[in-house]
Amino acid sequence: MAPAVRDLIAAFVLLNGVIGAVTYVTLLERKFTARMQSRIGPYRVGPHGLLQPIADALKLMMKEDVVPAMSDRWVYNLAPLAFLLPCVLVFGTIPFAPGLGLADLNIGLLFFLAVSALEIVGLFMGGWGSNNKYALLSAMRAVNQIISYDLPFIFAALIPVVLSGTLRLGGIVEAQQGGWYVAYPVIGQLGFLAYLVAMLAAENRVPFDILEAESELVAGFRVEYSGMKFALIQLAEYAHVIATSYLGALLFLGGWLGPGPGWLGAVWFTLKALAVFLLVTWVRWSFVRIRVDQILAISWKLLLPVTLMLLLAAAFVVAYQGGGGVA
Amino acid sequence: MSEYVGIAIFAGLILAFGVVSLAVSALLRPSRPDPVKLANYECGTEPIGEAWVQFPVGFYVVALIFIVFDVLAVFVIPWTLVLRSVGPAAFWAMALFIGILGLGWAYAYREGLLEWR
Amino acid sequence: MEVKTPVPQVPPPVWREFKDLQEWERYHQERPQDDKHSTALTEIAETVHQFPGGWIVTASVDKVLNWARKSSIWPVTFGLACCAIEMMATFASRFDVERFGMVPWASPRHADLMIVSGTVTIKMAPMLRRIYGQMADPKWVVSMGSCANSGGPFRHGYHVVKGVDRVVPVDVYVPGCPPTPDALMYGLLLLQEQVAEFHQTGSRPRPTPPGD
Amino acid sequence: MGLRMYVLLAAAVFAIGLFGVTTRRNAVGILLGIELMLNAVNINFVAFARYNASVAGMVFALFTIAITVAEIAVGLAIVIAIFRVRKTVDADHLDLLKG
Amino acid sequence: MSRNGASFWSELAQLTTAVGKTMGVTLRNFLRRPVTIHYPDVKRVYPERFRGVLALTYDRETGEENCIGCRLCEYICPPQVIAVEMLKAEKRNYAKTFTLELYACEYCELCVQVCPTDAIIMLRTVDLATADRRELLLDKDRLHELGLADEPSWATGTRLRDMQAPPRAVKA
Amino acid sequence: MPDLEARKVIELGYAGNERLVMNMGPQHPSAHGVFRAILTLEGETIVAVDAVIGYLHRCHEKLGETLTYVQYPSIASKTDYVAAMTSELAYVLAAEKIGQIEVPKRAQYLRVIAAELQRIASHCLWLGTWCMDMGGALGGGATLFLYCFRERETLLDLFEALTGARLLYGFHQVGGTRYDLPAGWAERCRSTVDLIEKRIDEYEAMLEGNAFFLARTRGVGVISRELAQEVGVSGPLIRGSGVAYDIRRVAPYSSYEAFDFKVPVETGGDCWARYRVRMVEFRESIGIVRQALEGLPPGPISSRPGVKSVGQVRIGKGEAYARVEGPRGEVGCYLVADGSAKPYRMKWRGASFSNLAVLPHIVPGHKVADVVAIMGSVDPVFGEVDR
Amino acid sequence: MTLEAAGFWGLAAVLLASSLAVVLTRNLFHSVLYLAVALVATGGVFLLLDAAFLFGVQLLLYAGGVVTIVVFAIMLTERLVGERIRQTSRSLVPGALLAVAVLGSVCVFLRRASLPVKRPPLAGALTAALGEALVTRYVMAFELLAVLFVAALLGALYFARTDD
Amino acid sequence: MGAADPRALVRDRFGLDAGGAPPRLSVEVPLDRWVDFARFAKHDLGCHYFSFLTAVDWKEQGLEVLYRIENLDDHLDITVRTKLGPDAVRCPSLTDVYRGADWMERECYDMFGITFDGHPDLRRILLAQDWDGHPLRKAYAVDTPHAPYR
Ligand code: SF4
Ligand code: SF4
Ligand code: SF4
Repeated sequence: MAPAVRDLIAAFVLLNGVIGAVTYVTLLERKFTARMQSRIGPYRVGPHGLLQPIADALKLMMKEDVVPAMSDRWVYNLAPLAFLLPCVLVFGTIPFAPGLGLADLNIGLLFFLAVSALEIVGLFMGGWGSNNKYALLSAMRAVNQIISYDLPFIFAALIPVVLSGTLRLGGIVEAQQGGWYVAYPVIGQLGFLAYLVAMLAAENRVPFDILEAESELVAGFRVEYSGMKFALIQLAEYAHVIATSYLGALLFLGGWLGPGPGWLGAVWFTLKALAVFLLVTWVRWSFVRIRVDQILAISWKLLLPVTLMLLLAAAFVVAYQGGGGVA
Repeated sequence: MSEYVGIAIFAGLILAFGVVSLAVSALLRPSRPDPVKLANYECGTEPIGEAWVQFPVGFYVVALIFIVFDVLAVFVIPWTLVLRSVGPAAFWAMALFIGILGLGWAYAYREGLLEWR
Repeated sequence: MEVKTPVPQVPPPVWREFKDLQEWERYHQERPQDDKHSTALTEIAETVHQFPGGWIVTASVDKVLNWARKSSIWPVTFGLACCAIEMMATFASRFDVERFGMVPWASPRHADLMIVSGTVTIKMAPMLRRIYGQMADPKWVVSMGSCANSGGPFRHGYHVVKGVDRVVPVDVYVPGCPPTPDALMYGLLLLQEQVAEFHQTGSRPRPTPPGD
Repeated sequence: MGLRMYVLLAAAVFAIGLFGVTTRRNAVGILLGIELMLNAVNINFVAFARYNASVAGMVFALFTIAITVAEIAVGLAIVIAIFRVRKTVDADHLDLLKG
Repeated sequence: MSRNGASFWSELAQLTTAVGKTMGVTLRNFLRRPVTIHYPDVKRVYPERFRGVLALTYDRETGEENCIGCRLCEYICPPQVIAVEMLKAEKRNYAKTFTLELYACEYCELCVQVCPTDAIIMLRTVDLATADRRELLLDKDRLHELGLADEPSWATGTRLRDMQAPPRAVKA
Repeated sequence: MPDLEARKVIELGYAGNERLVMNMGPQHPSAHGVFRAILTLEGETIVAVDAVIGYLHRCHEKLGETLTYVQYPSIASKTDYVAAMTSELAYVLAAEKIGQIEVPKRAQYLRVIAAELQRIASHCLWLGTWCMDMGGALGGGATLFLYCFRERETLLDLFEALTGARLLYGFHQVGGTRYDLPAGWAERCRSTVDLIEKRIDEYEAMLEGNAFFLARTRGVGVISRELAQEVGVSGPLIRGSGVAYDIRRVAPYSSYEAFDFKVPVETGGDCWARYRVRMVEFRESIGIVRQALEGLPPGPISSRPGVKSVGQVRIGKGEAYARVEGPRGEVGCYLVADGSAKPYRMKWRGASFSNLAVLPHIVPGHKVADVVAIMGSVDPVFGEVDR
Repeated sequence: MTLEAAGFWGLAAVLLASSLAVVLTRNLFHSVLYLAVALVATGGVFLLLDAAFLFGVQLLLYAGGVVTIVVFAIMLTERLVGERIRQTSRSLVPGALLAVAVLGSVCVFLRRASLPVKRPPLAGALTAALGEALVTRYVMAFELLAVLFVAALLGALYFARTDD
Repeated sequence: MGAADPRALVRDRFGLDAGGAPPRLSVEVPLDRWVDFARFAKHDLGCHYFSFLTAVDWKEQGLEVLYRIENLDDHLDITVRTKLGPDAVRCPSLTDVYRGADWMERECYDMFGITFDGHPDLRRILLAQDWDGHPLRKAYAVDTPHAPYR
């Protein structure tokens, strides 16, 4: 079973990569926002705060795990896992460079979207299991929001598929040889924009973070979670954000395409994903949150029709010109 | 099919990671529960009433509209792949489909069902 | 100038004349044993310790764990009075305790540290205790400002608890009214030092509150 | 691993769903049972389509999946509507016709 | 989101500019230097008049304690944290005991203001956090020691009273 | 919960869904201290709110009767601890009114400078915390919060240079002020307010055109003109409701009549109106500070100099109500003196107390998310609410 | 054992267990969670049948959509606490009998029928083929489906309207 | 609105002499006209603004309740006071006239133990519901201990 062994090794490496990336991306975000806020950010734990994420993780491991007496024990305890699984699993289909990835599935994008949808179950479980008003309310809101933004997200993500004619993520990148899709006149830019907005919302980031909505719901659906479970939830959330950043970079920014030798591809890809991530972070730390009804209004009344129109426009171009790429 | 073996292994590893880290933390962490700690957090007061109560129907309405458009998405996906081979016919078929659903959307819009309540 | 330098006794012997300090002392002696490790880990540590050279392992592991604890002390955002404003200033850009790895969290479940910043009133004390109770172990308390230390300017008032150490065990007292952010940070660094030497200082006073 | 096994599996799921439908008292619970049954049907569709290599079967399966979803949505909406009138979702008390 | 088209677009345009503006502001601040003081390495410079921990002083010439145990500070202190016992002597009086419950002091500087001999002053430091609350009970020795160890701030009783008094020139 | 039993609150006549009783506070990120609101929800809509206060009741009024006129001002600052200068001033003014004590011109100007700087600092804090409430500690709100605090620090540095303390000053005393300006302070102050004026533009750029922000504040928490008057709200709240009521204008104290400033009035009565009022006040305050620095007369800073007055002040018999326009509104001190060194009765009319009392009237009908916006726009300080 | 067999038995076990749990659990919310597991397992079965696309659809539509609306429906109709969430079951025995009867008859049928064991190879990519079929051969059905959906949407909205 | 001479109006209606100079009046009304006067002041004098309500404990002479209302348009403020008499703790409530009286009266009840008849929700506002005594009474020492924290 040689291929299985290869898969095992690949999966192991990938998992560790994801975990490492998440820990350090949190540090990056903290540093970045700190700078934006005229601060320094983590600095004294290790040189320039480099060991901060490790300390945080270790400490969270050593925190007591509180299971509220009134909670629905099994649901409560399993929720972090149910949340973690889909959020990290989506990495499985992302090719980081030609041939460098766990599995470049035929239905890659669909897999990504479908598995992301499972995240909702984890949310429900966390919110419901805690038997906490804030948690429940927040989980309900979050689910509401996620499903509302899933659609624009899907449609925006499908624009490159229309242009390239394949669901395979590797194929989408290859189709961008001629030019990144973000450079595609009008459709590309608007699509990317819509993707970003939908991504912000689907990831529950400010200004769409009613899930967390600290000022109202204290800490959202994870109010009651402490210790390692809390860490897992955070990990999952960040993992998903990063995965979505990767996807964005892949769909619109040409994935691993870039100057230089082939092995630079993964680096390019990561840089692009980081750029997307930082862009999102930048937005996150610049805006105030909007209210739940406004959030839904934006999705249903603006984003959904716009993305559908863009999709149709792209389809129109493709159907009549049969062409992809720029010009 | 065989690609999915990798995915399955990955999924297993993720779960294993979750379980193992929880186990390790179970080893490291103290555990001293007491009734106050196990009570639900509610800003420092005793919880009033039940958390599990009925929710307004607005949530359901949104989910309903979502599901219809989710179906649309499901049909759009295979369609995106055949635009080149089938050509304009594919485009118009889907345009019509979206148009019909769009009518529903417009109705919901007009009726104010897209407003959150 | 030449002056005869005094040799102060710290704490001064007169502390016995002060009722609340005596109470403090009482709490301090009734401290329970180390409450930070899981029993399993303690047992393992005991076993490892038996082996020749095992102490190196336990000591270094302890060091690492304490380092992690100390480097990531998350305070719960819990402001009571004027001191809370200075606490916020401490979290803000100019002083930025995030440099030490402290991130304020809203839910006590995620937090390790409660900075009692302000006057604890009799109406608030049960709430405070509850919030403290709901924090996951290990947890620490910093008493910030005169009010939290002893009731401060209001200690003669009928509705003020004379020191938060009557409600929850306190690890560090920061004097001031309000303590400047620098003073608070000094206190937080002191706390970090304490945390780093956990085996020695792991036990703290834990008052049994007179009814809840 | 022939088609038979898949059909058997589907049948088992179907039977379980049927059991749920008949025994559940709660209307939502009944819908869950129906959901299981439909799911079993979908398995059958896909399995047959696959063993006959027919795209038509797959398309059919796709259609049924979609329609199932619509059915559930409407079913739940009806349950909710009934609930709003009758304040119960107990199937024993759901004889709407009596008003 | 309004229903009619024109205002929809204008709103959209407004939103876009607002997004741009907001992100511009954060970007501008991103490029500014952080205002953070690297606390344990660099200490903030306290101003002259900083009100810090209290201390007792010695006379610069004679090396004698300044405090005459007059108990004025005890009377004025709002939370009543000072307790002084006077020791009567021939030439001048001394404070026999002088305790200050720093854990209840509100740093109002009133005691400094009333002290006739500038004996009690404030220091330009507050780094006195401790794990032992008893340490915050300062007795005479400790107050003297603190006074020698740290830099005093500007205010003394005489200076404060002088500042409040009308300038001589105007009075004349 | 005894608090709940006798509950009788203003409720909307909602019918239908089941209700959820949700608790906000006392430890709540947006409780602005220690406030507890018991919200009754229907879905996300609030149908009733019961405000529980008193978690910070520090017995100010009782202590005021046991402390002398010299001692109390430093504790007075702890009522409204975000704007310590104003509450001190109110107390001192009341005492001066009873004793008919003249205050030198310079001291009056110093009081004005202090009060206006304090208003800027307090509004900075308000803007920061409000945005934090609305934007989440993990979002843009936090960014703005930190910006506001950054600017506030510069002001606190000024105060620190002036009085030696950052937050609670004890700057005023009966008959004048305790501290005079240190050397170079005026220049520093000028440059600081210049800087802040520039930064306010930045905040506005971040908020003003922002549709999210508008959507969250426009039409939210409307206080009608009548309600505002009946409940007795003051400060930016009443001015946001269309009443041009500013004590600096209506009943000038401390030579406010000599300054030229606008009293901003908005008619919306909603969060947005209050925001606008405060933003204008920022600028007006800066203008007043400039004028006061310009016209600062020389002379003594206290009419009761010397050692004796420092120890004790006697102001004779009588009663007086002195009010001051604080950042949050009318801060009043009602003093009854019986000729001894201590007041016989002292009553704080906290601006926040009256302002907060409007909350149960305006919150029902809003969404949960609006509560924090409304709370923030009311800007209560709980030291002053509970006293 | 081949990979497929292993997958099949594993998935079948999960599917059957979770299906049973769906109908037997007393707590309705837990039922839904088990249903989610069952649905995902069904998706896995699709995967075994080389219908990767349908696997995606299953996850997207069922696990993401159906579970959500079912949970919402429960939240809407149940207090989810105390007595009412505990589902008592009625007519257990007849139900079981009926189920066993159905299963038995299918088994009998299956013994008789001759079903293919070998899978014919699939020509080309399934997803694309599906898409092509949708917009060419079955275009009428496809459009009708849209109409059906609008009708369903409107009907459901009508039932679940907020104003009563 | 506004009366040219509020003092005259007060004298006409109530036969009371208002103290103070016109922008700042002070009236002492008998207890039974307490609410009447508030109504009169609100409707006829235009004093819509409710500033505060409090009480003073004059030891043997009993409690005195006072409130201050204002006419913002015409700059008129009136302090209205009434003596409850020795050991009397009942006073009519103003909540029907001024909504702002709600919390103020609750506070007054809390601090002085004055029962406001007609108040819709008279319970302690600052102190806990089970508190003993009314702190601002002169008989209540400032450092009265209270269980369990003392
Ligand atoms: S110590 Fe001083 S600043 Fe702190 S809460 Fe007490 S009075 Fe306020
Ligand atoms: S500073 Fe104030 S509180 Fe402190 S000892 Fe001096 S007078 Fe007392
Ligand atoms: S310190 Fe000053 S005021 Fe106090 S007793 Fe000594 S001399 Fe008197």
